[in-house]
Amino acid sequence: MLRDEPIPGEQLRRIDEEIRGNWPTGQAVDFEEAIAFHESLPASKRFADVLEAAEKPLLQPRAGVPRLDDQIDLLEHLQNAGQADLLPTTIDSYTRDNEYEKAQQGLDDARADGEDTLNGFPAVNHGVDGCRELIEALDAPIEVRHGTPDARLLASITFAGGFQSFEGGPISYNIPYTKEHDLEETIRHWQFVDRLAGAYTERGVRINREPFGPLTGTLVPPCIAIAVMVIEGMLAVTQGVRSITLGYGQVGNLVQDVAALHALRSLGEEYLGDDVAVTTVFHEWMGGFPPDEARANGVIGLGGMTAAVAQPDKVITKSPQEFQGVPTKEANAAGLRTTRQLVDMVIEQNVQLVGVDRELNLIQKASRELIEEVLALGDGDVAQGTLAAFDSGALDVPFAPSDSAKGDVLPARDDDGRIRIFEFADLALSDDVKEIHRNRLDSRADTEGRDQTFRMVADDVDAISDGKLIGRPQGGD
Amino acid sequence: MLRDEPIPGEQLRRIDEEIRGNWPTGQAVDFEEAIAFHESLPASKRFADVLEAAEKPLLQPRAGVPRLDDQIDLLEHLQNAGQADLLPTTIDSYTRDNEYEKAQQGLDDARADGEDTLNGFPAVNHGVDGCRELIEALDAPIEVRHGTPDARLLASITFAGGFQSFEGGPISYNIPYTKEHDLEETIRHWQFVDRLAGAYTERGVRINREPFGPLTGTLVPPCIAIAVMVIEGMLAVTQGVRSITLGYGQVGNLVQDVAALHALRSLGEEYLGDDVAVTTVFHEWMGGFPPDEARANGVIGLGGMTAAVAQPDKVITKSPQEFQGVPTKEANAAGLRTTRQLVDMVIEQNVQLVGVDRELNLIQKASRELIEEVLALGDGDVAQGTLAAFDSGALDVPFAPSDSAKGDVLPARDDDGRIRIFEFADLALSDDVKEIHRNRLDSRADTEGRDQTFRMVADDVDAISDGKLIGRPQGGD
Amino acid sequence: MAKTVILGVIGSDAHVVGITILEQALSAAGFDVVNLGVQTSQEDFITAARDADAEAVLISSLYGHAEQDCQGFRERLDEAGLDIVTYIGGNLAVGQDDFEETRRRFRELGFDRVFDSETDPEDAIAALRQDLQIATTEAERHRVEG
Amino acid sequence: MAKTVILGVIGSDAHVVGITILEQALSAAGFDVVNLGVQTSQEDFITAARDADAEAVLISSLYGHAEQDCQGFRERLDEAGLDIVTYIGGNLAVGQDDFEETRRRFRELGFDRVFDSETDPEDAIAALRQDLQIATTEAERHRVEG
Repeated sequence: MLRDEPIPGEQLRRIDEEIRGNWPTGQAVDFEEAIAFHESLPASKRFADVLEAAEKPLLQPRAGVPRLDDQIDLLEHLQNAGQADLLPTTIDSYTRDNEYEKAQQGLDDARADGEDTLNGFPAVNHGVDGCRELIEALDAPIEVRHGTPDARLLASITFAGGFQSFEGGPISYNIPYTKEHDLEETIRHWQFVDRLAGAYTERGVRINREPFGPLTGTLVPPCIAIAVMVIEGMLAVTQGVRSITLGYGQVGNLVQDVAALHALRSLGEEYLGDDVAVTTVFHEWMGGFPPDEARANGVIGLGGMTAAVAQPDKVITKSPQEFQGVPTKEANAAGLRTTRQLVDMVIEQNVQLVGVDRELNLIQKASRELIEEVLALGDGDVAQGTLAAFDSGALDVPFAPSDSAKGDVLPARDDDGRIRIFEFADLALSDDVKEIHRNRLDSRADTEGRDQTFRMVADDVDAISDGKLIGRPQGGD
Repeated sequence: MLRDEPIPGEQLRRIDEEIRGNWPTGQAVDFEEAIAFHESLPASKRFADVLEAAEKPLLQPRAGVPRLDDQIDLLEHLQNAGQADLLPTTIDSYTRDNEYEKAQQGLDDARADGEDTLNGFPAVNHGVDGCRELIEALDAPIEVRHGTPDARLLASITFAGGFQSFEGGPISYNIPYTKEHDLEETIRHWQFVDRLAGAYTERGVRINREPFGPLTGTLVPPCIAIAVMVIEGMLAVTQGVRSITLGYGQVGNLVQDVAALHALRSLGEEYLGDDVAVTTVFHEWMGGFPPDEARANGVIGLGGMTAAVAQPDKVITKSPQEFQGVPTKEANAAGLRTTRQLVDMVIEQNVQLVGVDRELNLIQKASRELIEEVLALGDGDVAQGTLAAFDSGALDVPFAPSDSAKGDVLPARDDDGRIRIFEFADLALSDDVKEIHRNRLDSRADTEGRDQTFRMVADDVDAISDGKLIGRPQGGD
Repeated sequence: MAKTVILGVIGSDAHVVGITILEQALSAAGFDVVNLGVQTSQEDFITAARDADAEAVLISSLYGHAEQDCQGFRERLDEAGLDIVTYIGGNLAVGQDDFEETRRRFRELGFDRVFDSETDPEDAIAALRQDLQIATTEAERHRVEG
Repeated sequence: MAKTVILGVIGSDAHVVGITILEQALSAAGFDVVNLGVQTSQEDFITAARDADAEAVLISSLYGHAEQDCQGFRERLDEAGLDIVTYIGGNLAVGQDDFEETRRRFRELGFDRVFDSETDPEDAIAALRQDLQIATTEAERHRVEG
């Protein structure tokens, strides 16, 4: 039975050998030699150290193209023209589905005629040496960002390849991303990834792990995102991870975003313990963007502003071309610089917002209720508790395509634009918390002269891309 | 002797005839016929009514090109693609210097070969009919924006031409703009402009008047800007103006900007009386912009954010191409939309900042001291008091090129980035106020480990274009 | 007794928001809902409709390829002997065609009702009540029309 | 006795910030300052220097046309019999040339010292004290060097 316990060394080695047999490049991984490679890297490329020592939020974009030379060019541009503090390598979709053969075909095509049919960097196919070439070519630390439910081979190769940070987790890379992956199996796969990161950590190479905070990116109530982050953090710590960056996606209400980032940090520190370095990452708006670069810059501006007030350890930036999909490298760098300008202008102002404490208390209380219910359902075992909670709907993620989550919870914005829960379904929240959410949504309904309705939810999903925060009824309705 | 008294009707007519003789198009002005034209305009073009009835900040760009057809195209673009609520017509530099002959040459050149040697719309040369064609072509109300110390002929023609809003004032269009214009003479000239606006107002055509709040655009302490605004407002009210929009230029510190806009509104209402409709306009950052559109969008984003929190009646927007001078119409529209997105996302959040009240009290106290000193120096006559105050330095504007102001006051940012006064010279502020400013600058000096020095002032002037708010010593120094 | 309706996003479309809101609205309105979720094939819809003895199939599509995904669906339902109400809604064509033209094409494919992406859940519910001959309370009728 | 220095922005340049800060710094350092402000001609500088019996003329230029604006200035000072220290500072050339080359050109035009736009007011003051042989207190010397 799945338990939240460290994978024994022998089992780790057995799984490792097995999964490295899944694709030829897996054979090149040698743990001892990999440790030596990591030790040869300069301090400026030690991801966890750079992130944890930062005095103000570090900026990081998303970026991945199939060819190694192109990826180096792209990251150099983001490092130089974009002044990114931390760099990404975003993995392609075939690799996320463990279809290394298709990824290889895409990489071969890209090498042959320069056409990019892959939407990211197929790190497994590039293998350990390809990864190391990338790590060596850039000055800043680089993180693997992907969306892979079973990321065991990807982790094995990229860790050996010199990457020291790895995004994802068993809930956050399953529930929002896929329909049919079994949650129990995904937890097992991530226990392996985390145990491998733990093995490096024990040898002095602290691999930073970053659960994916935005989840479905669509009006996720902060308490749900925070509960998932803390749970994934606990699972990782069990396997020996000691540097964890908990994530959170901007909802667009300044007070709620600041409160949520503070709650995320304090609950993370509380639940993950003193021997773990807990940092936070703030994702600029992950929902739909306006189909207009000028308006998109407004959304990015609010993201930079929020980061300056909340002061997370890291910010994942968006580009003004977000609406059309993958941005040009120039637009990607522009998003970084717009964010930088706002953060640098505002951070020294020590802006304090009225109402953060009250919202912080509400978010903390609700998050804690969810986390404690998970622990209770598992009789103290967070892995078992997670399965039971998602099965019963005690823990749920709105708009999740996965069969492993009920997906019955529905959010809506209140009259100030804060995300509240419109439909609780079986979510394990107390009547106290529920009443506050209902009252806040009632206030909005009063303002709009309509009942609380499902239409609010739909209107809110599109509101920011339509140029507003709250999906108010339009004149014509 | 110059007094703050209404220009008698006969004198008004005499001056009017005289100045209309300065250039042929002046002859076409007929007051009664002009009243009839204004009465024929739809409610949507009545500037004062539209502005005063607005429920959220209205957005207005700057824009002016020499030819009428081009100006119509430009404003249509800003109205449609930029969704501007209010439109501008920015006047060329020759007209500002009353050099109508040179303006005519520039207009002829523009008509002949399409080359724009003029940097704005020469409204005097276009005459009453040209102005009316412009007013009729657009849906939104249009304001005359210029920078003309002696704007009597410009006002005469543009008022008759259907414009219902006119920027400027005797201090704000002299002290920051010119070196040698005599302040007393400029006040006389603006008494005429205001009296003419008053004459229209008495006939039911309320001409909106807008003193130019940003002054030199360079770290102007809010109390100085507010004092100048209130004084120009008082001078205008004496002449019969009943719709006044007081201006303020963003300094970049959110708390100080919000507090200053609130102080501006409340002191305006207090000093200008109950029968005057007082509104406020917030100018996005008027200092040096970063030489990079992405960073410029960050500066504009902070402007939109500030507008959403402070909720002035109007916002004058900047474009991402600000650094390079006059923007393309596309960039101008982009600045409008970036601002709009931020205002619309944030305004419903009812963001409240800690510390606004304290800053508001400080700004109000200092502004009131300056205004009261002006009134005292003039024995209750604000015109005489203004002359005496600028002569003695009791009222002063930092970085003013004009010989009519001492220009001895120097500002610097404090440790939170708020503008304080580093060098008071003869500014009529109490020891209480001075001590607060000095203490706040001391805190900054402590933080930076340097004495309060002139270098801070120079560093602060360049800081935003260099990507920060406060000009801190750099590592190399 | 509550009527059963089948809900799903057809083809390889993964847009989950609309169908999630619709599921909740239908449940709240008293229907038994079988939500097949995203990336659902024609086979899955037919199997679910038969197994659940459903009275209606509601198909959502937001990625612009609905016409291909729905080719032959009515015929397969008929082959399976399922005389059942079918609705489709969403962004049904790539680019912004005239919606009346889109509606006509999907009516030809055999759908009883065709909705655009701006449709309220309440509109779909009202249509179902009419087509399945379910009585509406006064209060509900008021809300639906509001 | 306090030494008198003339200050101004030459040509049609209207950049007032630098000279304003410099004026304040010079006054605070004990100089008598005649600030001619922006848009000052060569004639105005010479007249003011003669009328005030000044010991130095400090010219600022930030708009890139200083070389044209300063042609013949040293010669006119000599014609007027003014044996006086002259400094120039600011953005002295359009585009970013090598500053040493710019310095050389302005030295050839007869300026005693040439400063770039990054110069601290304190640097100019230290230079004046040296060139005009004014004693500096220990404390001030420390500050200037700091």
